[in-house]
Amino acid sequence: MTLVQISLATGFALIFLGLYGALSNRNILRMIVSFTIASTGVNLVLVAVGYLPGREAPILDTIPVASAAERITDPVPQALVLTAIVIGLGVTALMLAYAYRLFRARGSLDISDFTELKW
Amino acid sequence: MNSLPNFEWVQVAYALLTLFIVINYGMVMTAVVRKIGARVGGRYGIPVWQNYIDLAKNIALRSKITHGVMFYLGPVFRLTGGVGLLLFVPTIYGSEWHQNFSYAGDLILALYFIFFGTLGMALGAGESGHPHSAIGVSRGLSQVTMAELPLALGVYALSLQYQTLDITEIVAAQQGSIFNWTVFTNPLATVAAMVAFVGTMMRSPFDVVIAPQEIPIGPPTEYHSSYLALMQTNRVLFPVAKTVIYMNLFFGGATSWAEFAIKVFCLYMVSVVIGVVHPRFRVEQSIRFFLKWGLPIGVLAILTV
Amino acid sequence: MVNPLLILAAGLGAAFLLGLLRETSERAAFHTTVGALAVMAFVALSWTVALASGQTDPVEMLTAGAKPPFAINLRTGIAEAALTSVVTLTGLLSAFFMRRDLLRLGRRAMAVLLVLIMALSGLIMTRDLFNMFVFLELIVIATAGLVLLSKDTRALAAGFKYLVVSQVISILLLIGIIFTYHANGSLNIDDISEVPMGANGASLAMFLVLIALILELKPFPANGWALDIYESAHPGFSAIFSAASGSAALFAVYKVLAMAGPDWALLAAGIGIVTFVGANLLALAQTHDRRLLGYSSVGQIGLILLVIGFADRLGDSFLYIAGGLLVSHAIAKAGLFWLSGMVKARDLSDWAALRENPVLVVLFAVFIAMLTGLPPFPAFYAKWSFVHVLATDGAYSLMAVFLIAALIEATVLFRWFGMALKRSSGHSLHISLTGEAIALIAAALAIAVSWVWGNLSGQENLITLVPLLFALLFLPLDILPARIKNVLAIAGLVFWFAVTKNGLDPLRYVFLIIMVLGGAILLLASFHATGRRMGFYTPALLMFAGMGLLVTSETSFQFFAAWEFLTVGSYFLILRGQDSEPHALSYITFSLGGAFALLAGFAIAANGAPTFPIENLSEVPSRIAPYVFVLLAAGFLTKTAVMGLHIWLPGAHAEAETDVSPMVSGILLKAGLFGLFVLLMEMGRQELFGVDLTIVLVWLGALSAFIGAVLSAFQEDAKRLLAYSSISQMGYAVFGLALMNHLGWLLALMFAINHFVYKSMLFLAVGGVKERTHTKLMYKMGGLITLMPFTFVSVLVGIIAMSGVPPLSGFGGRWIFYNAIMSTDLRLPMILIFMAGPVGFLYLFRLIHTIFLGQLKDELRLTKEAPFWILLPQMLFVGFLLSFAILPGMILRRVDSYIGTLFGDTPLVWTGKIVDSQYGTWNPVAIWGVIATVFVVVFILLIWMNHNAQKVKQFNIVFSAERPFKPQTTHFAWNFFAPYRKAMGFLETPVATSFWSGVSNMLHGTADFTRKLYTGNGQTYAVQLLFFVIAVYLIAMGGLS
Amino acid sequence: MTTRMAIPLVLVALLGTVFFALFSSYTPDASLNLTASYYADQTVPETGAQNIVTAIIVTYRGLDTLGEVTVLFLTAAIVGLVLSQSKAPSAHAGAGGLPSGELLQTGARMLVPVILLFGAYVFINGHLTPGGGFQGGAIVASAMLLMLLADPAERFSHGLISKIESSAGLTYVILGLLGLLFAGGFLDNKILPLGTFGSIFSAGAIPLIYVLVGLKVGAEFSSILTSLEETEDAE
Repeated sequence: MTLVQISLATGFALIFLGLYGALSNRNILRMIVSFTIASTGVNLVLVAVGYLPGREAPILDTIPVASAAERITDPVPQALVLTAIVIGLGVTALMLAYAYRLFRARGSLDISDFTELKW
Repeated sequence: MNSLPNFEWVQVAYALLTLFIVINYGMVMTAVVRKIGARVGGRYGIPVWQNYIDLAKNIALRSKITHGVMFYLGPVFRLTGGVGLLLFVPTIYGSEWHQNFSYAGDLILALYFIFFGTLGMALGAGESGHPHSAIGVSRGLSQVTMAELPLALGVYALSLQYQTLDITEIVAAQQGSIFNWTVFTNPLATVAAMVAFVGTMMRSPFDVVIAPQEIPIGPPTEYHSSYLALMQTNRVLFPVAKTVIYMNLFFGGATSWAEFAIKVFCLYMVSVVIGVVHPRFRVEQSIRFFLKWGLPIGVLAILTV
Repeated sequence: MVNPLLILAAGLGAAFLLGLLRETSERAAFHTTVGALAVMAFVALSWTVALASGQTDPVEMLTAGAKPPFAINLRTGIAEAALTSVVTLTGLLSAFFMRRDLLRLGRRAMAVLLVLIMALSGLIMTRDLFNMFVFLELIVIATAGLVLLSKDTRALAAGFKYLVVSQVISILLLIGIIFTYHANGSLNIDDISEVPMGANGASLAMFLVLIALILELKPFPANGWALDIYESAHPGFSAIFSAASGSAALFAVYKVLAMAGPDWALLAAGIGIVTFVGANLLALAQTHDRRLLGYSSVGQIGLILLVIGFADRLGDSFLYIAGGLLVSHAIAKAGLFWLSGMVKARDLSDWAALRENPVLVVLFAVFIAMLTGLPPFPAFYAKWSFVHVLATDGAYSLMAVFLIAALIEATVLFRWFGMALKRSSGHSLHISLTGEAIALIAAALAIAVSWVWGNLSGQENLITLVPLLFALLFLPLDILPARIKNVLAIAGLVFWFAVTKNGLDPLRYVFLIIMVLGGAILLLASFHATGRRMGFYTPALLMFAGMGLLVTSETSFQFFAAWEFLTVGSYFLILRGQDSEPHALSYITFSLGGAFALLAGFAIAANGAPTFPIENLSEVPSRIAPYVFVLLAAGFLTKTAVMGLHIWLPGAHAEAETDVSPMVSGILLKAGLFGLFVLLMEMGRQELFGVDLTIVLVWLGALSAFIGAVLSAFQEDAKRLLAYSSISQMGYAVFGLALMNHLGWLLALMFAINHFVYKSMLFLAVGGVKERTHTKLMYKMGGLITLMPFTFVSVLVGIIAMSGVPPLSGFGGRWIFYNAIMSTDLRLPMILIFMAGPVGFLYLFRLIHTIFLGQLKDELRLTKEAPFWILLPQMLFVGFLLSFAILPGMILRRVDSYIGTLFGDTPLVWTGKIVDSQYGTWNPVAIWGVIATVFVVVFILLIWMNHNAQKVKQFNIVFSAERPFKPQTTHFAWNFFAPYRKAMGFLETPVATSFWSGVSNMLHGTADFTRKLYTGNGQTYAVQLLFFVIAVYLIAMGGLS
Repeated sequence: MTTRMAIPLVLVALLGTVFFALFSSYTPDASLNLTASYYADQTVPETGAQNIVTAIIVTYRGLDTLGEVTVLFLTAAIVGLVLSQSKAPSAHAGAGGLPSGELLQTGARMLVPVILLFGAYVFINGHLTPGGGFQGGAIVASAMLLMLLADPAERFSHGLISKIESSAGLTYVILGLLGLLFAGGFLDNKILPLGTFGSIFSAGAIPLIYVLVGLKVGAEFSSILTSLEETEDAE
């Protein structure tokens, strides 16, 4: 199994773990944590897809510009993953804030306690 | 242009003559019929001129009241209905005198004009405010809705058969031999129509409408004096006029007053005979009766033409 | 033209700028926000206008000075510009609407709002897949923030559910994006190569991207979270959420779909139709206004998704159709949410509070009409074109499903409107001038876009139609007193008649007379109304406008539009009645159902032709002709209330106002008749499965004629009696038409005229009586003849005419009828007609007897004659009936000769005033002569014998040798035809009614059961979401193999 | 195992089949694809940045980054909004928290400046070495966190933070617009001279932007941190 496959597999595995956790835990905080796990997995998949076996990071301090195309890995996913990470962080923070408010409102962190809106 | 093409004033005279004859014929015939009925029942019965006496008495009656305009007009409608019906139908086939005003319309006119008197009468009686009048009307209308059905079907079959709605032509088609009569050429239609005939002659078993034996209910109740006189006149005129239609449509019409007298009498007797031997139907019973017998025959009639 | 990027820059810049303002100055912050939004809106609008008018071409905006795909690029075409305008405008107006709460929460909230609008615009314009993701996430976060604007604490939970769901979505989306990038070596949407569905990487990636984007559209059933937001969020925000976010997300889906290829389009279309149907069905069970609006939004977006799925088949018309639906949805939905902000309580019936302010009621009506796609709004054109395309593609089943769902939606919305107009609300209105102004602006925009879509339609522009404008003119005029408006209205009708009458064939001419001049005559009765009579004239004239246009219409489009006008107008009229809420609802439901049948019929007939002249119906290929015939006939028969489709009529006609009943009965029913005339004239006999459809019509007509009459005889309510008799009369007319011979048609026309006259007369008369006695129950009346002589006369003449007894005009009808059936080879249906005839006497006599004859009740002794203005038209009609009876030729001759040209025969010979058929004669004058003479003679005779009759009181009677106790017990009226009922009562069993109520119960039951799906648990929602994804995946893959 | 547990498991497993199909059908590219190779060749001449990823983040996909920054901005704003609404009045903040130890306090006093410096370094050199605005910003924020830990009662003025945040953001947008006006497009970095390859003042506006990003991110994180931290008082 190559490095790429390993990381891909790990990434997907993390996503499953995260999703399953998010869907099976009623505690809001646990759900949030599960989601962070899942998005970590997503990020892992992102970079893994960008990886080309046996190449280096796309920084041209040592690599001559001319031979860059042969030696660096795909820079795009790395750029994307940064954005993804930041966004994930934003959402997580937001969810935490919500969790806090919900707790203040109801004194409970059980998602199934917040079902006045239905049907 | 002249909207009444073949009209001469003499026709009025002719019409009046027809009217005169028919009324007197009716007066006597109905009396005779009642007498026969009495004799069958083992009673002596009334004198044949009884109707004239009643008429005179009613006209002469002093105490007269009215409940209002419609009440007043009711009998007028009634009699107009009878007379008009007579005048819209040729009485004697082939005779110059007794074609009346049949050119005004055809069979349809006659059929629908039958209701004219009924309607007016009902309205008049209605205004009397007498509940029994209303009950009588309610019964009468309920019954007539079904009673007329076989006639309508019969007539439809008939007009399909002769491809015309003109009474005179229909009569003409039946001339020659007795077997040209519709009763032989189209028995089904005739039977159907006769069912309706019996049903609408206001005789038992279909006379619950005027229910003569109980406390007299229905239109006659509130009427008296001249009103009643007019109605009596119509009582003798109307059945005859109606019978004339049947005679014309199904029994070859009449070429002379004699033939007229006989045929009308026989037809009239049909309902009488049935009447004396049958107990009375309640309205819903008679309706069901017409549905069960009149309708199928009529349907057969129009299908087999 | 400024660079559209400014929209994004302005939004962001302002958002950041807010932070620099002084803490205290929230007002300044608000003004900054609004200013920025205004700038954004202006830029967007200016581009829309420029692109629409062709002054500029679509523009590509590069960033970072590098070409795409290497740098993100954005595009502004007409679609982008238009959508951005929708988004920014919604944002701007909503900002004003939410002013108070924005100020309460401070500039952070305003910044969030700005970013939201910015992100929506960005989502619309960007051409980069990942950039799309970024904007989506911005939208998600901003939404989660703005949900907090609501004072409703439950909003918090809703926001969290939303976050949970969007987490799942973004996971799917990211995976999809990265693998798409891997497959295409580019993130630019334009580089996405078409992928067929399949289990390989590229197509799975495409699946993930698409499904993630589609999930943003809240597809049924994975949309509980969205509904919770709609229900709990601030209405101002819900407006954005529905109008702006929905539009943006839709466009995102469209952008990707356009690249992905046909397989996926089909998938989207499938999800779309399921969502449309499901959402509208579930909306049936809603009582909470905002949640209802939520369902409706979901439904509308599903519909547009369906259209997007059809994009390539629609070709050029795609933008027109999708845009029409979208803009209608956006404006109407935003408007409704804004209105809901002014209604205090949340139950549907609480919208009754709107009645405090007529303007708001009008706005409500406008938005509802816009949403249901009634003319002249864009959605109307869109639906029209869309159905036509479906029909051309032969996607009949889809068309049927679509129309049925649309019907359900309309029912839901109009039920709501009925509640608002008829129920009473405990809460008063939350008056806010800003809110009202904003809603007004929305309505103005609605008119504007209607104009645009009308111009683009390639048909005529409905909103510029004079009659429509005339009807709308009465909205501002509503402050005038009713009488002045009445004068105006009558003048308008007469004028319209004068200008349109030329060049019509006699048939249409007669109908024009009935519908327009007849209307003018009936409006005379409206002079009786005092005060302002708000909201009467616009609907009334809308209805008459529809009928006027109907008669003069040449293309199927004009016809259908006119049909919708008269339907809607009459609905509002009927709704004015006392207890008419449920009846008006069933009326509009059936009418719209019929209308949709027409639409389908026309669409199939047109078969792709842009404009379809009515007379081309005769050239419809025989393959489809029968189906067209059935559909159109069904539509028209719904209007004429043939048995089975009749259950709306009695209530609607009986509960309407005194002067409305004659309009909807005497005139409106003729519209259906006219339609049948046209249909049969053009299409003639059609055979389906070897059955001659005209024969089916004959049977239907006969059946209606008979059953209608019988049921009428059993009514206690005078107006219901008349209503049922209308069913019967229309049955006669349909019967005559379907005979497909000269005399049959003459008969039908005769019935059209007569029925108009005497039914209007009778309804007015009964209405007059009701005005005085304050009841419609006949057994509570009686003996009114002396108190209301004129009314009595008109009823008398009316029933004699109607029963067909000589000498009045009804007899002419009967006479023609007999001649007609003589010249056809149909036999059996006649039986029903023959039975129907005498039954007519039953209800007619009952009508006149129980009201005017019999005993006068004590409490009615002081009743006065009906008001003059109600009497006047009756007397006119009486005069007409009498003259028409003597001289039927004055109308019939022309029509007779015209019909002769259609059938190429002349069965009737008119010599002078005498009519001869090959079977018999009809000499009206002679009949009159004889009858009049005899009558007068006998009358004189009676007077001579009986001049001194003594007038006695009516109660002066004796029966069973007793004086009656009191009038109440003596008046024989209730259950008047008891014996008849004993015999024929079985005909009363409400077969049709129970059938239709069964259908509706079934739907409601399904809705009530299905919506339990939305447990309210955010986790469950997420599970449902995943389930949905899996299901779609399996179906898609299953579709492959 | 209840159904509540089972159903998600089944669903996730089914979703797993989708992912597995992706996984199994995935083959890493042998050479850079269209986009990547373009960046490899053109980054230096076009942007003059040594760190290609930075070039992509700040320039080629600058819009993303702007959005990214905005996400943080939004989050900060909303978190503030959410928590401000339910802030409990507390006599003097931090009273509830345990006093942090001497060691931590001294350590903080020593470390904070260094950390700040390091953060600054990271985002200033973003275009040359790994790292950049976001990383740097995060580091700066970590210094804040340290201070908060050291002294829970410590307060930063929200006003100042948001001023930094906003002005940085605003400048960012304005820079972008300048690019629109004077160079090839929105957020084009060539509004400034590219400078000599590999030196600090090179790569046009990239360093500048990254500084702004750094400041902004730092400010936003700190504001989030403080907002969250203040909720502690609310018990």
